[in-house]
Amino acid sequence: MNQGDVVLRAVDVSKTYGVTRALKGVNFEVRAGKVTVLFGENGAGKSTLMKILSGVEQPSGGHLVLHGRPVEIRTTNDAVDLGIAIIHQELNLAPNLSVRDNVFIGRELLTRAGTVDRRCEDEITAELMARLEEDIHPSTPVGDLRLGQQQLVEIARALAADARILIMDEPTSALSHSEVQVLFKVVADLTTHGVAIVYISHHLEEAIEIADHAVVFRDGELVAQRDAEGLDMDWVVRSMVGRAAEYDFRDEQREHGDVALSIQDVRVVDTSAGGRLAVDGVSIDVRAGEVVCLYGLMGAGRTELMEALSGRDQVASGRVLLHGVDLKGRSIGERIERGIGLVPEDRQRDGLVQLMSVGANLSLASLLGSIKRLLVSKKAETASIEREIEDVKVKTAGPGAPITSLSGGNQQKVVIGKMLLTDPTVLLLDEPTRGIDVGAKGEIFSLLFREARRGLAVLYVTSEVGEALTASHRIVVMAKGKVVAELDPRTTTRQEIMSASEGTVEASGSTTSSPDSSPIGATS
Amino acid sequence: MTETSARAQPTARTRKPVNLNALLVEGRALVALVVIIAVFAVLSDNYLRPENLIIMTRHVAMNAILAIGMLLVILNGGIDLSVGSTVGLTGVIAGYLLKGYEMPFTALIAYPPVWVVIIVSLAIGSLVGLINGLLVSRLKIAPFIATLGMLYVARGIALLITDGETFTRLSGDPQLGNTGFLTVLASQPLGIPFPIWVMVVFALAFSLVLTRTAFGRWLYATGGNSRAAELSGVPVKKVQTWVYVASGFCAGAVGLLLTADLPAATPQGGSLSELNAIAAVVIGGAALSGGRGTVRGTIIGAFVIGFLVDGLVIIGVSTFWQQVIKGAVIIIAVGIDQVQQMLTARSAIKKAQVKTPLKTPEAVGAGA
Amino acid sequence: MTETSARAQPTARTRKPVNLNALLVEGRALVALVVIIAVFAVLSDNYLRPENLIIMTRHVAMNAILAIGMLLVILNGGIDLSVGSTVGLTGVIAGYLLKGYEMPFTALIAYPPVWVVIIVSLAIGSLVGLINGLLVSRLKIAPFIATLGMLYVARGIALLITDGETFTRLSGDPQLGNTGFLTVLASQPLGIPFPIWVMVVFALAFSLVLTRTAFGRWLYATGGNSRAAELSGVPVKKVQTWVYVASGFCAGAVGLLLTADLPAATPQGGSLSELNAIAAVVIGGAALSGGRGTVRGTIIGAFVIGFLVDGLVIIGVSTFWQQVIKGAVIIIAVGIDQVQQMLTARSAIKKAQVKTPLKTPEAVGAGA
Amino acid sequence: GSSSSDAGSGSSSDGGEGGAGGGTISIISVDQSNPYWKAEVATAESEAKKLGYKTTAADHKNDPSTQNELIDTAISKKVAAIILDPAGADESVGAVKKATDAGIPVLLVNAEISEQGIAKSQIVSNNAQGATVGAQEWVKSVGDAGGEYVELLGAPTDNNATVRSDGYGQIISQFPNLVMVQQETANWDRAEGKSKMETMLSAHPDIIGVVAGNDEMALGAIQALKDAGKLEQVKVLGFDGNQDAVDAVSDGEMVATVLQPIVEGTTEAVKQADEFLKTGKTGASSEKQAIDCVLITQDNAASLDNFVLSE
Ligand SMILES: Nc1ncnc2c1ncn2[C@@H]1O[C@H](COP(=O)(O)OP(=O)(O)OP(=O)(O)O)[C@@H](O)[C@H]1O
Ligand SMILES: Nc1ncnc2c1ncn2[C@@H]1O[C@H](COP(=O)(O)OP(=O)(O)OP(=O)(O)O)[C@@H](O)[C@H]1O
Ligand SMILES: [Mg+2]
Ligand SMILES: [Mg+2]
Repeated sequence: MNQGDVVLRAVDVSKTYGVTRALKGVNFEVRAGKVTVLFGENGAGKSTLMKILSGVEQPSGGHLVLHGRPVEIRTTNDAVDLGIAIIHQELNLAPNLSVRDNVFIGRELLTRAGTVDRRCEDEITAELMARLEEDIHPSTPVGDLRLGQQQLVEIARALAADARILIMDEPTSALSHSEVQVLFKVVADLTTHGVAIVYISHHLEEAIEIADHAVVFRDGELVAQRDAEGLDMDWVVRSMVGRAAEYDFRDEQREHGDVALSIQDVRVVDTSAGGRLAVDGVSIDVRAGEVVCLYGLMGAGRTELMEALSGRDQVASGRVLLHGVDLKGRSIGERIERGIGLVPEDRQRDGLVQLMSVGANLSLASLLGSIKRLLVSKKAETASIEREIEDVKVKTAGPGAPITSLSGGNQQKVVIGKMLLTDPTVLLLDEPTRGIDVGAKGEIFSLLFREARRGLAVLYVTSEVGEALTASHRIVVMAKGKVVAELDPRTTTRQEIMSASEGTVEASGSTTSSPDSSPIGATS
Repeated sequence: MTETSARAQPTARTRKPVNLNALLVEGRALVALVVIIAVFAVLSDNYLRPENLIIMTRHVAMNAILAIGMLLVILNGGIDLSVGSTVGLTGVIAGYLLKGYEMPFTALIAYPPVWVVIIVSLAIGSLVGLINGLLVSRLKIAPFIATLGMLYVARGIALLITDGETFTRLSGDPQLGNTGFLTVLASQPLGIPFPIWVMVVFALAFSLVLTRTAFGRWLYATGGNSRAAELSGVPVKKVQTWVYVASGFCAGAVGLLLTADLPAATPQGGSLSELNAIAAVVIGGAALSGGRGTVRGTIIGAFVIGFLVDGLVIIGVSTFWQQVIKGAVIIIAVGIDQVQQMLTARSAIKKAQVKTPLKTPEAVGAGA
Repeated sequence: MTETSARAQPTARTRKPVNLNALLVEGRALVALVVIIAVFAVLSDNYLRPENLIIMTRHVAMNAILAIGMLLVILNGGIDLSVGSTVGLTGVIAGYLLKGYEMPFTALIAYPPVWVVIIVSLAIGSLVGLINGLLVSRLKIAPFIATLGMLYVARGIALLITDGETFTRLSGDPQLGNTGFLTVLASQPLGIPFPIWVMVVFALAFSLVLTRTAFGRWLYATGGNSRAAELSGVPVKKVQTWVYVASGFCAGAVGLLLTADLPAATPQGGSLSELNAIAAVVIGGAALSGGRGTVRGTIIGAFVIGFLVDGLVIIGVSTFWQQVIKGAVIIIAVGIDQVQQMLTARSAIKKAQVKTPLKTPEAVGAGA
Repeated sequence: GSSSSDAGSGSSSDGGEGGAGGGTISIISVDQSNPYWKAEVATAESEAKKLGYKTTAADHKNDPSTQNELIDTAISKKVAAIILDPAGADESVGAVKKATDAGIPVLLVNAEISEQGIAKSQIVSNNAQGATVGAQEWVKSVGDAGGEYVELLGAPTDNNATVRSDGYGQIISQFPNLVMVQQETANWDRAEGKSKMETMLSAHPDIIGVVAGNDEMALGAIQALKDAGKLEQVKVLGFDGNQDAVDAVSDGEMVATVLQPIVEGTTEAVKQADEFLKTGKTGASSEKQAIDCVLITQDNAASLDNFVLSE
């Protein structure tokens, strides 16, 4: 078919999860040989639509049209048969299997004998790796790979399906700038062969860079779209954020108390990945009332650092001082008692006890506070729970409601509330806004800054430059386990932050840089 | 206005399932129990006679006490295959102490008083549990394997202690001041056999622990999501260790009761009882993956098994059929559970899909 | 050019870790085996005599075959407690057919030829497995419970078929054309007992399945990350069902071999053998959580247990000590594994510590 | 003389295991955690030592395949002789044959196998006769009044359970006024015997007697009856002659038990083994030698000590 023909169309598609309406009647088109880019805040419904297009989820309403004919895509296999492949936002790899196995899983190449044709698969895998300019042996266990490399394997798997329609849901979230450029070469090559690409990324610049056609989602609706010419950051951000509460805390109260948390030349070993140094000599000071943002790409070692501070991982060398007291050898519980707690990166995996009610989750960390005569005093507990629900504005049927009945944003508020109930003096948050929607995001930041005004020291991880710029007093950029820059959000630029996060030399350590006219830098 | 809608509306949806689920899961065990009782009541006039109910309940009690300990382990996401052997070991220890043991390096024979015997036996049981707990929580050995190994070790030690003998003559001797073991443990306060009282006490005590203490909350949390619990400052390793200690303690208690019941301390005591205990816990609605389960349900589960097995004997079903039926009931009792849950899940999704024009909490949040 | 570099050059770097991990895990089982052999070789001159090695290997074979089937289930993250009973059931079925059975509604007695007997027995074994598989994959009943129930049911049926009797006279009768059961299954081709050949064949066949077929890859994938597998279009439920069928099939084979070995079909055959099979798999380096494990390791694990047990008998250790030692070895063999992993982690951290700080905190502080 | 020496060399050829009298005697019993078989093993061991043999003892727990493995290991150990308490009459034929073919004399004690001419001798306690005398005594004690009784059976797969049950049946069936209302398996086990008895009591409150396949089950039943306060009305019969049971008999709690002459039989078996190793003959008239069981009642209970009846 010709370039630009509409190959796949979603007609009035809607999707509901429980009460969450992820998609509200969306009409969406995919064009042959073109790159259609989806913009949208977390939770806007992008992935949900992609899951529907690739047969992972079934729409609650509306239908799909492929090459002009209505289709039902019930399973991922249906999708592959129809020539639709997807790179999922979250990695879907079996860590115990080799790269080759993961690339061909479910689509094995068989010999005449009916056994798996390893040699042939190896060759193809090697070619794909060469095409992605990654030098990974096909028989390397995926578990041994860096996050970025794992994501490349995910990409390779999609390429191996050589589909006519290729969906990429945040394929670059863990890739370095150079790796991204390689991917773009591949994409360009695919489009010239008439492959239709759907591309989703939170790295707006790169997305704009390859977009032929841009579509913006907000709260499950398609709110704007246009072609490449005249497509720029302003338009994207305006249509994305739209009426959602803009937040900017840059000029919040600047004079801070004395050092609350002092991280001194800390090293953390990732024992899972063969003794690799995940954090390599990091030193950061956080003062009372200060909100410090820790920016970096995935795999930069931020989570390891956070978990080491929280007491889960062991600090191999260096010191962590809380108000001047060394935390060495302190258990997580003792650290929480002393006033430092972590709001983990993965809410579902590390933050919530899904089988428990909202109340039980809230009080879990501060339970010992409401012990009367060996027993948990229901009265004291309920009181503090109700207070916290008010305080962090959790929208719930009540303390008894199952935690799973809450929206992502409210779940996140519960996790934060749980930590606030232990009245900490230092709060660590790893990706506190990941996967939560526009409204909740603003509320969470205003919550953090309110607590900061009350003297709380906040250190939080983010992968979104926008956040780093607008919601912090200071930006610390990490790359490859090292601190490569400390920047002032009032003077720095997106460009500077991002190039620093690549770990490239020129940016490292630089704090003084020419202030950029537009708060949102354009790509060079 | 939107606030209220956002607040009120979920109640209808969420509140019910909470209580419902709990009720349903245990409810199913209860249904099974009622069915069993009904069936046997019809088939035999003696089944419902008070004396028989008491006897059957006493048989249930032993398994129920083991099951309560097992419940804690299972809530934690583990399993304890060694309880049967621990029953045998502690029973033998008790017998050994009661019949008097030669003190090392002396010609003397010590006859510890009964309360010492009881405490020592319970301590040994807890010790076995402690070892299990440390193997699992510190050495990270899979519970199945750690306790499987202990199953052999404990049984072997029990056999070594008795050298295969069975200790009888446990009534003690007034001169030696070690009487009372039987008069206490095999007594019938208010006409109710002692084991039943123990079951009741354990049930109350442990459900208090599970529902009202921090430890209980921690246990459910670690079972539900141990990583989250850990990051909330819960001492997950300690919790994991202690559940096995509790299980060992319960096994110790059963060892004593069994010995007093026979009255004889045999090293083979309690063989395979771990399987019945596990079955009771799971029939009672607990999830082997951890985090879900109650003492009440577990007790009901124990009654289901006990009343079934005894009922089959009473109506004189052949031993062979007894096994087939027992296995089938275990599968069915748990199977219904699953099927029901699937159905409810289905219907929930359906419900969610029909109600469209509702404002989502997000939207509300955004509006604010 | 890039081709070659992409394919050849990495080999040096990436190949190593693959084999290393595998080797380490299995290696530990191998170490255990070597130690055991060494110890017993010293304690008894007979231990290493060829005849004895052959005999011990034949004992190992039975457990190894069960363990191979169990491995598949465990790779899937499940467990199969019913294999022991299935061994008994299939053995009894074979005996029942060989001695001839009355055809329903007729006065005739049928004497199926041996190959039919074998096929039917294996089919029954697979059927039991199929039921387990469906209970687990469709009804979502926890494998432990589903197969626990089946443990009772299958054993009960075996007892019902024989009415507790034991079938002997399995040699068949030329007139009836059902001879050969023993002459085949109890034969010794090339002086090697038949069970050993079966073990070898099964080992080769199943490692082929695991390493070379799509099914094998799917199995590891479902065990490693079930959701990922499902999204990749792997028929997760089918895989889950089939592993239990495979396990049942292996149990059927063992049932036949055991019956031929005695020669007698006893309904108690195979009792508790599931525990040995599971132990073998885990000692062989498999993870009960699924996704990790190899046939080679499993076989080694089976040898560890078999050579240990027989060795203890040969040097005349008392029955009671045998149990203690067996349990301890299971725990230790698996424990080493864990300890080792912890130590490596430690040493990695140590390494990081010796690295002298490149820049002092002050320097950075100044930089900020 | 000469034959003894080559018997000696035959076994001492297996590195150093050969002892003074020549080699090791392997004792394969059922389950030493049961006093009865414990006595069996103890007797065999002491007797063999007396005659200058080394011994090894093992249990097959009534599992034929375990028995098979134990025989195998005994063979590869080249023991001088095997004293075996077989696991089932049919199941054990193969195992015994295997050992005999390997040139190791096998002497059976306590239980028999279903084929002759393989084992050197089968010194079995006459279970049928024992059951008969036991049953007769029991019938006497329940009196002519008659009534209902129940039976506790041993492990269903153990043919001693069947033999004894049949023996009981033969006698009791001659008294139409004695009605067996229920049979339950209690797997030779005391605890199971007790709980099964308790449950059967609820089903049949007015029974006048219990016949049990062995003493352990009988003792369990007695305890159940005590708890129910029915020991007076119910007469219990045991089998084996455990010390506990014998005491129960002298206390009048058990009507009678039947002493299996296990000590006598085992001693004889070891003697014959020694004889065979020395002369190539057991010296016994026939392979099958049934030693009659002795009825133990209140009269002779006192004179019995751990399976040995002092005349
Ligand atoms: N399986 C699910 N169950 C319940 N709610 C869900 C589920 N998946 C997504 N949601 C909700 O649907 C909404 C849209 O989610 P979706 O993942 O499509 O957003 P997104 O645009 O991909 O966000 P992101 O940019 O973070 O990937 C969110 O509110 C999310 O919480
Ligand atoms: N070079 C590497 N080799 C092996 N594993 C790596 C490497 N880099 C990162 N990883 C793994 O990838 C995961 C992501 O790393 P980590 O979470 O520490 O980075 P991050 O900065 O927190 O990124 P994010 O928080 O966005 O995931 C970690 O589990 C880490 O072990
Ligand atoms: Mg998404
Ligand atoms: Mg992270």
